[in-house]
Amino acid sequence: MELTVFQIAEGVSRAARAMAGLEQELNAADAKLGDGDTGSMLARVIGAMAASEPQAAGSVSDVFGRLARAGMSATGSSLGTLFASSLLGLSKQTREWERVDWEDLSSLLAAARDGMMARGNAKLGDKTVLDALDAVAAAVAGEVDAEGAARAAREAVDRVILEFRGRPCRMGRAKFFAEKSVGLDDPGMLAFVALTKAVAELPQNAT
Amino acid sequence: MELTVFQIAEGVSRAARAMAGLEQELNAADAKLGDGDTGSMLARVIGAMAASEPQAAGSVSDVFGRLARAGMSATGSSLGTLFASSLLGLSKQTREWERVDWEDLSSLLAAARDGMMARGNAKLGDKTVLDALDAVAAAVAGEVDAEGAARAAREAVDRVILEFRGRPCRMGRAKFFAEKSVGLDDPGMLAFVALTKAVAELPQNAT
Amino acid sequence: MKKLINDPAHYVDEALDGLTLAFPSLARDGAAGRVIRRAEGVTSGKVGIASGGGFGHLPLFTGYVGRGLIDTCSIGNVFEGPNIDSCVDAIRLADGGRGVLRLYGNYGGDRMNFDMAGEVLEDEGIRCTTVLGTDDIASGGPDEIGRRRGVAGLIYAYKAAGASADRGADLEEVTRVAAKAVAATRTIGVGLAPCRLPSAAKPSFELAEDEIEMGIGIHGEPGIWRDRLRPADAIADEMVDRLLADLPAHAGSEVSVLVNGLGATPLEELFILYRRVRKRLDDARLNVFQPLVGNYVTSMEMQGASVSLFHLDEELKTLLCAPAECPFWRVS
Amino acid sequence: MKKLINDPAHYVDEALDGLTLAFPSLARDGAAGRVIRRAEGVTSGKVGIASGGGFGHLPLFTGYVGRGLIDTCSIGNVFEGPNIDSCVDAIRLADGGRGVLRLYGNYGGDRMNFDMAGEVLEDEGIRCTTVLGTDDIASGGPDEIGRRRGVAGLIYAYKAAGASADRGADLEEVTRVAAKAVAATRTIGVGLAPCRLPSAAKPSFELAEDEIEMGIGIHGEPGIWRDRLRPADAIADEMVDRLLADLPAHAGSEVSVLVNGLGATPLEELFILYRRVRKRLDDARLNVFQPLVGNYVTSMEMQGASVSLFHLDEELKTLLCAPAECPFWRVS
Ligand SMILES: Nc1ncnc2c1ncn2[C@@H]1O[C@H](COP(=O)(O)OP(=O)(O)O)[C@@H](O)[C@H]1O
Ligand SMILES: Nc1ncnc2c1ncn2[C@@H]1O[C@H](COP(=O)(O)OP(=O)(O)O)[C@@H](O)[C@H]1O
Ligand SMILES: [Mg+2]
Ligand SMILES: [Mg+2]
Ligand SMILES: [Mg+2]
Ligand SMILES: [Mg+2]
Repeated sequence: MELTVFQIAEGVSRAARAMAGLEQELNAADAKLGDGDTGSMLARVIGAMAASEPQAAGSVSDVFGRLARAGMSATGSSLGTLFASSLLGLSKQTREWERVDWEDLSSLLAAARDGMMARGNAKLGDKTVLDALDAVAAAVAGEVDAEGAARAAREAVDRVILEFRGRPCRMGRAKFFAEKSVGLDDPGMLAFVALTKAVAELPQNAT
Repeated sequence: MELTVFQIAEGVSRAARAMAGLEQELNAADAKLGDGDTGSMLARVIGAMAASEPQAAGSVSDVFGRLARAGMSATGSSLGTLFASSLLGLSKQTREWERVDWEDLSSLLAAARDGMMARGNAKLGDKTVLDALDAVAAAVAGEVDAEGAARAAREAVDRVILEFRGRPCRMGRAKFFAEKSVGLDDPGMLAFVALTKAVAELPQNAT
Repeated sequence: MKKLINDPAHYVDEALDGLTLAFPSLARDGAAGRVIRRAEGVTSGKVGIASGGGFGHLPLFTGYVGRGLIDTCSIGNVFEGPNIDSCVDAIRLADGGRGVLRLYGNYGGDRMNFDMAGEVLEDEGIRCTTVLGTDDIASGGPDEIGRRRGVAGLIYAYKAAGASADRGADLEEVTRVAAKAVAATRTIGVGLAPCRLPSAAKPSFELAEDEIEMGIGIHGEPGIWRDRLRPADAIADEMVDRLLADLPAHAGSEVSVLVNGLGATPLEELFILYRRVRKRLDDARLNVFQPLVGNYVTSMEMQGASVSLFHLDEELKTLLCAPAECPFWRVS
Repeated sequence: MKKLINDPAHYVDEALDGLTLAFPSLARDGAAGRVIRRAEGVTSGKVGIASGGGFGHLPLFTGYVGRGLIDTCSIGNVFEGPNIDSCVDAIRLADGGRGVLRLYGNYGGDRMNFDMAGEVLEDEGIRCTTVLGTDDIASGGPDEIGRRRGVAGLIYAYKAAGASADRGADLEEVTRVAAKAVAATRTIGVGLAPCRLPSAAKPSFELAEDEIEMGIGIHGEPGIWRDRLRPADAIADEMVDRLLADLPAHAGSEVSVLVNGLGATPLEELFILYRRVRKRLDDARLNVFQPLVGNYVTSMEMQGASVSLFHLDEELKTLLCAPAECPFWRVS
C-alpha cells in the first residue's frame, strides 16, 4: 500500500494536537536531566511543521522537505535539529521515487536513524531518541499498511521505554551524570514514544 | 531618690537581653511600613551600648555619653540616630550636675523628646517613637523612685500604643502611605513600648 | 530565600573588602572602614562630592566613586544610613580645599547623620552644601517633591554634579547643577518579589505568587497599588504614563532614560521593558539620549525594575556626555 | 516565579529589540533577525569570529559583540542552539575575507547547527575553523576535557581570540589562540535557586529551601552534589579547591579570575565570594590579574554563581590586556 502525502500530513497534525498535552510533561522530564525545554521546543517545531502545509506537497519527498525546512527554522536544539536534518535526508533519498510504500517505512526510518547517528555522534544503547527510533524501524519491517505499522510501532515504543528506563543515559546533557538518569526516562525517547502513539493511531474500536 | 549609674547600666543590660526576643518582631513591624530593619538595628545598637561598660561610668552624664557614642557608632538609622543623639544631649545637659534624681527623669525625657523633634522634624501626633516618649515623660512626672517610675511608665506605654494604633503615621518611611498604617503599630513606637517594659521592671510579685 | 553569605554581622564589611579587592580604583578609608574613596586620593582644587547611604544597593552608592562622578561615600549597615563618624570622614576625605557637596538620597537617618557631621565640621572650616535625591514620584505628590524619596535617579545627579566639579566649577555652581539635575529626574519602580535583610528572619515584604507592587521603594517601602502581575508592556505603559504626567517645569524634548533592575531581574527582562519604554517615549516625541539599561541601583535580591527619566536641556546634556569613569559606569 | 515579560513566544525577539535599541553598537541582522553583529559592519582583512548559542544567558553571547571581541553571534530560542540559517548568516556576516573562527560552547544542538552551516558554506569558499568552550570542570573528568560543557569561561576565549584577530593574525593563529585560551580556562558553578523557561510551567529544577547544588550547569544541568546551604566561605573554598585540583598543563603563577553571578544573585554576595576566592588564590601564591566580578554569563533568574580561572602566560596576558569594547566589557 502506498504511503501518501495525505497520511504524513495527517500524522503531523495529530502530532501537533498531541503536543498541547505533552509540552509540560516533556519539559519536566528534560528538567530532571537537561535544561527543561524538550516539550516547548517540540511544540514549536511540530507547530511549525503543521503550518508548513504538508498536505499541499506534491510528493512524499516534497512533504519531507517542507517538514525539514520548517523544523530547521524553528530550532537549533539537539533533538529538533536531529529530527529536521534526518527529514531532509529522507527528502533527498526519496527525491526520484515514483511512490513510497508502507513496506519502505522500515528502511526509511533506519536511514533516518543512521543520519542522526552520523550528525549527533550517539550510538545505539546510549538511551536517546535513537533507541526508540531503531526499535520502531525494526518493528515495522514487513508491515504493508498503516494499521499494521501502527500496531507494530505502538508495541515497540511501549517495550523500548521500559527496556531503557533502568539504564543510564550516555549522550546529551545527562551523559556526565549517567547514574542519575537510571530510573528516569530520557526526554527525547519519551517524546518519540508519545508522538509515535499520537501519530500511529489505531482505527476506532481496534486494540 | 538618686538615679544611679548602676540603675541605668542595669536598664541597658535588661534592654539588651530583651532584644533577643524582640528583634524579629520589630523587623516584621517595620517590614509592613518601612524597610524591615528596626529590630536588627536596635539589637546591634543596644548590644553596643551594653558593651560600652556603662557600669564603669563615673557619673550619670558620663553614662549617657558612653551610651550615645556607642549608639552613634553602631548605626545611622533614623531611630537609632535619634536615640543616640538625644542621649548625647542628656549627657551635655547633666554634665555639671552633682546628682540626678528620679524626680528629674520626667524633665530629662522631655528634653530628649525635644532634641529628637529638633533633629528629626517630626511633631507630636505623627505616630512615632516621640509620642511614646512623650507619654512616658508625662507619666513619670512626680515619681520619686524606680518603682513608681516603672509602674507609671508601663501604664503609659500600654495606653499610648492603643491610642495610636488606629491613627495614621505622618513621619518616617510610612508617611506617604498614611492610610496603610492605620491599624498597624509604628515600629519605633512599638520598640519604645517593648523596651520600656523591659527596662521598667517591677519588683518581683508586684503587678 | 537563600543567601551566599557568611555571618550577617560581617556582611557589609566583607562585601566592601571584595569590592575594593576587585576594583583597585576604590579604597576603603575612614575610622571604621566605612568610607569608599578614590584610590588616587582627593583632587586638590576641585569641589568635592561626598555621598553616602545604607548598604544593599550596589552598585549604588560606593560603586559610583570615580572620575567625573563622586569622590567619597559613607556606608551604613544594610538599609541604615551611614553613621555620623563615617559622614564626617567622607566629607573630610572629599575636601580638596574648595568645599564639599553632600549629595545623597532623601532618607531620615542619612539626613540626620550628614547634618550632624556638618555641625561637627563647622569648626574645621570645610564649607558644605547639601542636595538630596528626591526622584521617586511614588513617594509624594508633585506639590511635595522635596519630601520624596531618592532612588535610582540619583546617579544622574552624580553624573551632572561630578562633571561640573571636574570642570573646575565652584561649590555654589556644583550645588546648583546637582539641584537642577535632581529637579530634572523622575523615577518609578515596580516590585515583583522582596529581598531579605541578612539579619532578618523574613523578607522585607510579602507579595502573593501572582502579585506585583507598583511604586515600591528601594527598601521595599509601600507603593501605589498591589495587583495581579500583568504583561511587561502594560507595566511599562503605566510607568511611562505616570512619569510623563509628572513632568518637571521646563521639561524639553530630550531625555536620558534608565531602565534599572532591582537585583534579581534578568537583563533579558530589562531589555523587554526598555523596548516598550523606548517606543512610548518615541511616540511622545521625546528624543532618547544615552539610555542606560542594567542593574544600577538595587535592593539586594529584590525582583523588579525602575524606570527613570532625566529631562535634558543643553547644559545637562553636556554634563551627561562629559567623561566619567567608575567601575560601573563609564562615559568617554 | 514571576517574570516581567509579554508572550513567551516573543521573548527572545523583544529582548533583542531592546538590546539593540539600548546599544547602538549592536545591530540585528540575518534572515530571521537572529544574528547580532557589530553595527559598523565587518572589518575587511580581519579574521572574523562568529559565536552563537541559546538565549537566556545575557550578557552572553550577543553582549560580547564588539571591537577586540567577537564579530557576530547567532541566537537560538531560550536554551536552544541557534538554527542553521542563523549560523550561516553569522558566519557570512563575520567574514572579512580571511576566514571565520566559530567559537562557541560545547553543546549538541549548537555543534550540529554550526557544523551544518559550515557544510552549507563550503561552496562559498569561506574558510571556517571551530573552537569549542569546554571550561566546566563539573561536566567531565580531566581525561575527557573535550566533552565538557562550555560555561562562563568562554568570555576569556572571546577576549584572547578577539585580540589576536584585531592584531591581524591569520585564521590558523586566531584558532590556535582561541584553543589555547579554552585550554587555560576552568570554571565551576553553584546553584541556589532555579530559573524557569518563559514557556515552561515549572522551574528548570527544584532545590529544597535550604539546599544548593555544586557543579550545576548554566541551563540547570545536574551537578556534583546537592546538600545543605553553607557559609559563602565554605562554598568558595570548595570551588577553589576543585579548580586548583584541575590545573591545565603548564599552569603558571598568574591567573585572571571571574566571579560570575548567574542572574539573581546580588552583587553584594559576589563580592563576599570574591573576597574569599581572592584570599585562597593569594594563599596559593597565584597572582590575580584583571579580575572580573559581576553578571557576565547568566541563566535568566537563576540564583548562584560561578568561579572561573584563566591561567595566564605572557601571551595570554598580553591578549587579555589588549583594548576591547562591547556593552558589557571594556578594556583600554
Ligand atoms: N547527540 C545526540 N544524538 C541523539 N540524540 C540526542 C543527542 N543529543 C540529544 N539527544 C536527544 O535529545 C534529547 C534532548 O532534546 P532537547 O531537550 O530538545 O535538546 P537540548 O539538549 O538541546 O535541550 C535527549 O533526551 C536525547 O534523546
Ligand atoms: N523624623 C523622625 N522623627 C521621629 N521618629 C522617627 C523619625 N523617622 C523615623 N522615626 C521613628 O523611627 C522608626 C523607624 O526606625 P528604623 O527602622 O530604625 O529607621 P529607618 O527608617 O531608618 O529604617 C519609625 O517607626 C519612627 O517611630
Ligand atoms: Mg533540552
Ligand atoms: Mg527601618
Ligand atoms: Mg533602615
Ligand atoms: Mg535546550
